[in-house]
Amino acid sequence: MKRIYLDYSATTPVKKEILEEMLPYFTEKFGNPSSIHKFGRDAKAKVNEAREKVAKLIGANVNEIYFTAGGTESDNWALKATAYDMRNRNKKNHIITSKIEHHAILHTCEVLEKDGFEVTYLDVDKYGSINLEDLKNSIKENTFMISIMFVNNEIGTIQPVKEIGKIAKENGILFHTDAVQAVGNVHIDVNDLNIDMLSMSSHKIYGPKGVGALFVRKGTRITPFIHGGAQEKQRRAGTENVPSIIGFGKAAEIALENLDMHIDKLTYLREKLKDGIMNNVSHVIYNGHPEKRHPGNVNLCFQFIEGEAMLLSLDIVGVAASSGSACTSGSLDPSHVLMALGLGHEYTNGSLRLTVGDFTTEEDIDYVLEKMPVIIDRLRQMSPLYEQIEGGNN
Amino acid sequence: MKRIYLDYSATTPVKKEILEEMLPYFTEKFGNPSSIHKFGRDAKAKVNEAREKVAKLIGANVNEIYFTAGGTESDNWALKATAYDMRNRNKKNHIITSKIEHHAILHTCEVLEKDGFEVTYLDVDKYGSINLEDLKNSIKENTFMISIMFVNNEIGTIQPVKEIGKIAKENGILFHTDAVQAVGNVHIDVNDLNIDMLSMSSHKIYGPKGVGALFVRKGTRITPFIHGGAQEKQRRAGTENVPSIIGFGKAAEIALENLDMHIDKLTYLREKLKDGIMNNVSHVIYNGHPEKRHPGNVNLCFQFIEGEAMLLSLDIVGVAASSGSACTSGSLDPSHVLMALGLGHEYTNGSLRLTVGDFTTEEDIDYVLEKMPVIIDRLRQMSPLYEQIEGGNN
Amino acid sequence: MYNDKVMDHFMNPRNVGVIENPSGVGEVGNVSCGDIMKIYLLIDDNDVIVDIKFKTFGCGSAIASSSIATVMIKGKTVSEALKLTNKDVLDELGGLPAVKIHCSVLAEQALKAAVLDYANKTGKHYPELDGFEPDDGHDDHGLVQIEF
Amino acid sequence: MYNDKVMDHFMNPRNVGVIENPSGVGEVGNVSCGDIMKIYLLIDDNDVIVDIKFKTFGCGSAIASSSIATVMIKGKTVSEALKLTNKDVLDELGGLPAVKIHCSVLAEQALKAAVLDYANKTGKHYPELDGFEPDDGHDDHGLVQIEF
Ligand SMILES: Cc1ncc(COP(=O)(O)O)c(C=O)c1O
Ligand SMILES: Cc1ncc(COP(=O)(O)O)c(C=O)c1O
Repeated sequence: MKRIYLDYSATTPVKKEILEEMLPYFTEKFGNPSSIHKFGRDAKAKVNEAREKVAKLIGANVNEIYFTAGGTESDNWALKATAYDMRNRNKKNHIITSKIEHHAILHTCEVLEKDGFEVTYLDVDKYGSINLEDLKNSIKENTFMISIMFVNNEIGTIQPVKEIGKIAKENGILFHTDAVQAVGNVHIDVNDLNIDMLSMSSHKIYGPKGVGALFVRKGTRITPFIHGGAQEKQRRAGTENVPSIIGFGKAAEIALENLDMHIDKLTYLREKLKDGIMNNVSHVIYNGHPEKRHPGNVNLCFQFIEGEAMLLSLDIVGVAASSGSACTSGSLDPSHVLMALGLGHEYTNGSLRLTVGDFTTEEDIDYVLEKMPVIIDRLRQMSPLYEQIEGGNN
Repeated sequence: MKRIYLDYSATTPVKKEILEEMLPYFTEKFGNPSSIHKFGRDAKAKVNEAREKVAKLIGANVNEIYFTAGGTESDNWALKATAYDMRNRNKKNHIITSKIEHHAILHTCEVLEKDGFEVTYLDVDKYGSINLEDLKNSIKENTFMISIMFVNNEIGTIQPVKEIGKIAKENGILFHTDAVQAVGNVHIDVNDLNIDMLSMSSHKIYGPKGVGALFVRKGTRITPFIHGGAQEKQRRAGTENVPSIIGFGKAAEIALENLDMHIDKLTYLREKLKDGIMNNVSHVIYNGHPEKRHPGNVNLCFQFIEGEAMLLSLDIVGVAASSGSACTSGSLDPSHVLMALGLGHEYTNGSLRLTVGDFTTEEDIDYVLEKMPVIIDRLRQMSPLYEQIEGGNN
Repeated sequence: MYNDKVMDHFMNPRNVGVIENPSGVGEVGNVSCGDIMKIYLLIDDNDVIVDIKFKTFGCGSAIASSSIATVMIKGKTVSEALKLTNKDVLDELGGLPAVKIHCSVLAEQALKAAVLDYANKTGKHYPELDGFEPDDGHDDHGLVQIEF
Repeated sequence: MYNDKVMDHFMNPRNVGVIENPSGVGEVGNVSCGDIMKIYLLIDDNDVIVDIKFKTFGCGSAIASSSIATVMIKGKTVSEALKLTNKDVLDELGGLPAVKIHCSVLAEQALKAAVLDYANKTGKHYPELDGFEPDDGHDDHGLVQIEF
């Protein structure tokens, strides 16, 4: 069976040319970059090449990029290291973030709260955007950081990052952004946007899993989160994941080269997918911002049916998707992001995320559009909720 | 030029059959293990297979293995998470470790000390072994953890782990061991040895870089160090590094199958290398324990010359080695391990570590033995220190 | 994740639908719990459940559990059927993932609600229902949260 | 790590050795610093350094710096030679890694020590040496620690 992958926001395949760049560094050129001998020097040189490529993708300087094991570690590092350092040195202990951050931010903030930090979780409007006045009003004497994600992973909404950066700068507050979903999908210039720290992850941009980076603006203090050897200018210990870093670098290079084409293609496919569903299925809502969104993200709530049942049904016909329903994750609560939009359970339980990517074709979309109404209808026919409104409303 | 790699303790090449296992998981089977669809389920199943293989290598249960980004993260996690949890819940705040731990342990301990924890750094004898009486005497009311490395990375000495485990158990203290250099090089059974937590790293056993694991005995409390998604039973957040985890699993499987052969082969080559040098070069000492040592580790101190100069000279003839000299690392102090052995600067500055591995051949050793005396002699001829003793002593 | 039997009952659920003039109807769960099951019973004079239909709003496990439960119930007397536990449903399905166990409770509860409806209509008494509260939620979900 | 010129001077150091009856000898550094350089000077009546030899205990940079410094010194008058700074050595080598910069100081210091010896023996005075303390360590190492 042909398998159609519409879950590019969960992870992406590694592109062939990226894997090829990595391969020699597993077997022949396997040195430890800290070693003085040729194996080590070769590895070190390639790691720094990769660093340059990653820096370029976000308009940063090569010295401002620190490699990590992924987006989650970058988020943990940026928040925790800064928090304790700020409290120790400046007696500041307040962070502003939003209700729709990734758990890498939210759970880190919860842990910090338990340890005496204060956290403000900003509300979002129905499109998932924070309100800039709210942000300004929440700034206090002891605020040391604003951490607002660039692009939301579920609903795709792009936050007003430039305005946030401006507010942060005017108030002398650090601005961190979780840009895991943004990098490679929107144009980013950390200088233009006044970003002080930015988290990224390779496996969302066709690079390998298990590697990411934290951008830290020159002059911004960052203490280590993982202690040990002197790697990454003594900021992040642990033998460098050389092949993966090289892959991440190549992925960044390709992402930059293709950015406009990538955005255009994804936007076209996304609109086709979204319109095709919205025009052929009733009782659906389209979540996130209509324009200011991830080019590949379609997030829908189907009434009367449950997300996991949709996922399974799609999987059976070869389509891979994602859902924010509670049942999908085995959690008690459905997606905190959908809840923050003000949606009731009758919507949030029926959520579906379809994300298109570089290998998605128009035929893939046609196929999904053909299957989707059938799947939705079958599940609705089984639903006691649909039964009630079927006569009058359909 | 033929390149001879004698730095297997720094990192190992990925074996072909290991890389082959990984490859499909970069490109076709690239799913995120947290995804419900087939791509995700396939990835998840393979991650758990790998977990079983890693568990088996150390005699653990599959549920006791948590994947991390490497040995350094495992060490940081084991120490920091336990330390804060113990202080909060049990008011215990004392750790016992040794002076010859890896920096992943030592620097973590220093950070904990700054935050009010008490750390005892045990001395070692001239072979690099801790003294068990010292250990017992250093236990206090508030001791919650003993963290002693299994095999030292510089001098190869194997600690009396079983006895340490027994002491820890008798005193109701957690026993963590940094087994990064031990795994795959010595027999390990965490139950027999009474180990509660054990750190490992894939890239030291012919698996890929950037992945490791922490063994945590069932029933031992471990709070997360990296917060975010629910991966690794909610203990370690971040999208699983699927291909690398699979590679680590395969590496563990191969290591277990070959363990006796591997030890025999390495021991043979090590002895040949060591004897060849000791018999042909004067003013050298052999560091570490004569028998209880890593099967592939030769650590020497050459008087009158400096380590980095040896490394460069060896590199020029194609031999990759390592040194604990201060100049190698650009650090002010030479290796803390060699210093802890009680060696003076006249020895520590001239240190050289040669580590043989699975791809080392007898011809490689012959070649090194041919080149080594020439290199040593050339450097000594340039040395003002050698000049002084040349006449009388040589 | 799910075994073949679960998937079969999810994809080809038995006894989906409505009974026009049912002997009893029961609905449990609510939308905020993530699943709702509605059962229609047709019970003959010998207290045998001669027909059963269901509709379920919920995940794959909820639908599969509903389906298999109706198969197990059909043809049994009411008292026999009331002996059905979520454990029986689980066993018959060949197991569910740990976080999904709660879905197997749904059918047991819905059946009881439908029988209660029947009992109320007919004035019968089933001691098995003593203490049963049809609106008891089943908030025994795990706490696993996954996101990417 | 090191450029070709540095590697050349490390592998083929110029002027290694000893001068039998030197005009002056200087040694700086000590083993705990990680490098020691000893310079032998032969100075003619016109104060020209007609021959220079060195021995160095130290890393690649220390040896290469020693070598290139002797090449730069040879043929100069003592006063000219004393103008040599570690910056000149660095430039002539085409640079060293940041953590190795301190190695280039060694030659400057050793030369001064050798000239001081010559001055002491001959009663000459070189104002360039005023304030020079031959035992000033050079503990300006970086703090990078690497280990695996
Ligand atoms: C917005 C966002 N932040 C952080 C992460 C975590 O990144 P990683 O999986 O590389 O740890 C993800 C994806 O998983 C994400 O979408
Ligand atoms: C004893 C020891 N512990 C910890 C580490 C760190 O492991 P990793 O490089 O995987 O972070 C190493 C090697 O670098 C080691 O030899």
